[in-house]
Amino acid sequence: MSNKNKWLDYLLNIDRKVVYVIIFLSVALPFFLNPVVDIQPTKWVSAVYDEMEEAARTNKPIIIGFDYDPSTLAELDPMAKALLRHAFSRNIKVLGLNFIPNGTSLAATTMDDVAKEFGKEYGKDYVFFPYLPQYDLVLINFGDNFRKSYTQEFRGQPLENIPMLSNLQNYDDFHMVIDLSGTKLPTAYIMYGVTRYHFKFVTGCTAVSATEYFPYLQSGQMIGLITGMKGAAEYEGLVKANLNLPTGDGMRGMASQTWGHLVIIIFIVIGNILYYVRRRMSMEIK
Amino acid sequence: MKNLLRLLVILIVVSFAFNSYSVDTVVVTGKDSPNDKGEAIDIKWNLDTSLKTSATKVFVFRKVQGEAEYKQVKELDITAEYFNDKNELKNNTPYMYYLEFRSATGEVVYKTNEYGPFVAFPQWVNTDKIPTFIFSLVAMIIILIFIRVAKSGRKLYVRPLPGVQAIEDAVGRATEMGKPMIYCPGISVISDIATLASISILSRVSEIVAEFGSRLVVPNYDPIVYSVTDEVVKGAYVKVGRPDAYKADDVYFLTQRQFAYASGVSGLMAREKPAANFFLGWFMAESLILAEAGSMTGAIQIAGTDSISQIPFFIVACDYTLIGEELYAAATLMGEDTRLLGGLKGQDYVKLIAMILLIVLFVLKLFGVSGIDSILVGGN
Amino acid sequence: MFFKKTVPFIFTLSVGIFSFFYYFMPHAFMQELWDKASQWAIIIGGGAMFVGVISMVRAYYKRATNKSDPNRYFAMLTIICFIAMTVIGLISGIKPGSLFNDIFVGIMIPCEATMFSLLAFYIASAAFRSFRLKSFSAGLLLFSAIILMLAQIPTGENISPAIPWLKGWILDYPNVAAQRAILIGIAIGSVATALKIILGIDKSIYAGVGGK
Amino acid sequence: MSHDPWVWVAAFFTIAIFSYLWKENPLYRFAEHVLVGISVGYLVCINWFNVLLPKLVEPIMNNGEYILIIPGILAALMLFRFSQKIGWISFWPLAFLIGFSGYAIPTVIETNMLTQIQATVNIPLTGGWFEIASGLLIIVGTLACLVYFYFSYPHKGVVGKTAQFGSMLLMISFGASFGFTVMARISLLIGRVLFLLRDWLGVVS
Repeated sequence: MSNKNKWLDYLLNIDRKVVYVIIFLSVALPFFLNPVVDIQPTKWVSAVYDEMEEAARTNKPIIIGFDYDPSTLAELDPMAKALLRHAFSRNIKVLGLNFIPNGTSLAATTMDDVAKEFGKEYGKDYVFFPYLPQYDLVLINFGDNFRKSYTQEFRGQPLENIPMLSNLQNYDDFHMVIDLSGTKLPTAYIMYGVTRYHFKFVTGCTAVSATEYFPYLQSGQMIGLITGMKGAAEYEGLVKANLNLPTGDGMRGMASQTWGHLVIIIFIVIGNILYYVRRRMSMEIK
Repeated sequence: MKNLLRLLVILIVVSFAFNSYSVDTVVVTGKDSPNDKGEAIDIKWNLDTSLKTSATKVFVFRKVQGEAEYKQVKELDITAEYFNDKNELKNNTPYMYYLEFRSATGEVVYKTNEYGPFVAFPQWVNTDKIPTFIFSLVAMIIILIFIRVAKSGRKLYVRPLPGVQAIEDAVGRATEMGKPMIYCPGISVISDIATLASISILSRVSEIVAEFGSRLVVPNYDPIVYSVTDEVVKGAYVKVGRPDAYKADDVYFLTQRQFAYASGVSGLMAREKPAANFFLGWFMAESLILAEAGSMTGAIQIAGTDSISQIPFFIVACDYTLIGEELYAAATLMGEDTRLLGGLKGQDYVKLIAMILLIVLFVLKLFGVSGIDSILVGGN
Repeated sequence: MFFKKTVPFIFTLSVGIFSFFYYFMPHAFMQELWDKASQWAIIIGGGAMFVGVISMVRAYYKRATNKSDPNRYFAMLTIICFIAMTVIGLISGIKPGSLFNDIFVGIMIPCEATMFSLLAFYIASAAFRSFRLKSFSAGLLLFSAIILMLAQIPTGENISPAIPWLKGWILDYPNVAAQRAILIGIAIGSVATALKIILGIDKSIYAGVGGK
Repeated sequence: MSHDPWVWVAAFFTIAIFSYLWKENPLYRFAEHVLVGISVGYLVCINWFNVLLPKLVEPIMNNGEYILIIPGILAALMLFRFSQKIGWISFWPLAFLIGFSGYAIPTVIETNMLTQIQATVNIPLTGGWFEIASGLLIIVGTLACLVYFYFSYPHKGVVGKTAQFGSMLLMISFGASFGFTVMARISLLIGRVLFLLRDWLGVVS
């Protein structure tokens, strides 16, 4: 009786560091096994893919808001790369926006890297606008004419010298707007943009804030949602299946994602079983 | 009534500017685009299928009526059948338009006749936003009424909350066991409603603590919030008539960095072995560390936050959790902050109107009343 | 008294009323005034950021010069890094490929990304040691959470196609109802907050001034 | 094994922050203090090149828009927040910025209330019994959750039952965001482990 008790107590008050090692291994080991993992795309990710194909057909440019910083890089950068690869492979012109100061260099580097893969030229096929504060005012003015808020692009040239922007004025000239963020920015795009100008809007969000966007999907204010690293993996799967482009870090991390989730589920189940066994035993002693 | 009014306005606008007369395989129609500052004309045209295959681009040409020279204003893909002309367009001046359909090689496949004159003029009020205007006024008036009523000191009914009972039981249990309690007022600034609610609850909790002489430790994240909590706890001891029993170093400023605060409070819990922990206010990802450290010491844990992303963790790790606005309601029941009471009641009645609106519209829709599905947010 | 309280109140009230009616009135007159005001606001917003910079430098300078603080030298290190990064940025520019960008990639990304990845460890230890099925609500929550977690990994799809379908259904129906109610509640709350600030009922925005 | 010095610097800082898991130590404190200093310096430069230079300095210098000096002065006034005597002068620009929340009142009401109520009413109750039941669930569920957050009427009888049903829906929704949060946290760790194993050590493709 007593050593079972002692064993339970040891397990229930196990040192945190043991748990840390277990979760670290469950994430690190699968990288060595690199099992092939195929992902079924969900409804809202396929909707984004189809909308991008529609943009290719009407050959209108798209806007991508890179509103993430290093803290949510792991989930949103694979998404950004998958979307950019899809856009560039279909010759869709991309305008990059940014309202998170800590993410400016991240967005510029990501766009340049993917553009280099497809031989796309800055200023002709893609352009990146600088960071601006007061995003609510910038989003409102973007519906009238973005030249009211932006006088130069990120590298310092005035907007007149950018061939891609010559025919563009506001949201109507773009097929859709995609915002990648873990912050409140997507809600701001809806409040200050979609409500006033009714353009097609898609969000790529961190999994933490995914549930709060579903009312906007149901009401039609948003037409697609990519959720976290799994969403990125789904999109990479779609792009690979249809356009045979290489998959990125989203798919690469899915094996570790699987092990990581299973470990957490097992922890919750075992933790509760031990807790109730311990409580019933202490009830018997009393 | 509102729909009739809106139909009337649109009819006038359409009849005045809607004039396309010549017969043509491609008919171009134009009118001032409604509800805007003017300087915009909506151009529409219908495409027969033969054009769609032969041409790939549509070019829109425009000139002021009476001028000689046409100017190209827009280049569109063949799939487009609508164009909102907004660039450098002046109000109250008649414009003539014609379209050119060109193939991939650029040679003109088809050129339409001239259409117009179309005139753009500004509107003072966006008729689609009338429902929003009405609802905004109603909401603002109700909120202001209740702020004034609460300030005048009148007692307003707030339903009993099981959470308030849970807090008082936890304080009672800790006092019985003679063990300390830890109270975290959240990691936000003083102007945050969640922090104000937390301080209002703290004032009641510290009154009970002062009465029974148990010990309450309050580690703070924000220096200004610290100065307020210090004031509140000391005030409770004075109110109970035992000013000397107040231990100043139990209420202190710990740190203003998120994870340092979490590990600081975890260390405090490991050392003091409290019987009850309170996490009331605005929290971020560090809530996980606090709740876990607290549950390891076996203490009763009561949490309350309006930070939606942290509520799931508090629910599974704590004994009772006040969800979202329940934190404000508990604060009005436990403290005497009339601002919180006014805010809560005002928002409650606006919520009641939202519920009634939802029910009424749903019932009207069941009875098949037309126009319900765009009554609140205009035609678009 | 006039300059301290009344003038700011006039600013907030006038801009507040103007921007409220700008929402409903698209006329060119309102539009031009709005363009001017919003362009000024963006510039002031750029200035507002320096307030954060100064409060950080002051806090760390105070710690660096306080003899008794054990972390004195670390605080000095922060000030040095701040000055170095600012100077490098102003000289080398911020475009990809500049030294400024290399420091961002080499130091800021690993520090910030790793700081938040610690949460994976905390959630793992919390999952084992503190997530308990104490009430019916917590039980319902954990059931829904486990369905979600299983549905996110291929294992869930292999166990049975019902799991991904159930995840989709949970997200598109119960979750929409709950989040919509929360959305409406927060919307009313933010209307009340904005109203109190514009009408000057709530002055705590101006608390904490004067070098505290 | 990577030869890029910056990758080695990044690996050093990654390990330094991970060391916090063992216990708070000087290596972690070094990394944290460097991060604070660099990120604030980063903010200054981004703000200078992207905001102040193109929006304030160049318009005044090159095309002589001297009117912009006024917002420039107002922006500078913000810094007086720290002076003992005339700290209140910093209220003026702050008050100007705060005024724009006047636009937020109608926007929030249309975006997060009226459109949501309209979308709930517009739910098509057609198709099989399951679609109708699910549609009704959103309508009744939204009302139930609103009743749960309603504090001016005691939760007894029918109202109590509705609120209880609402709290069940809330728990299911919180469970969903709990499951998603687990994925988010693990993804962040995956990102760092992938950096260490692939970009730094090169033991993984």
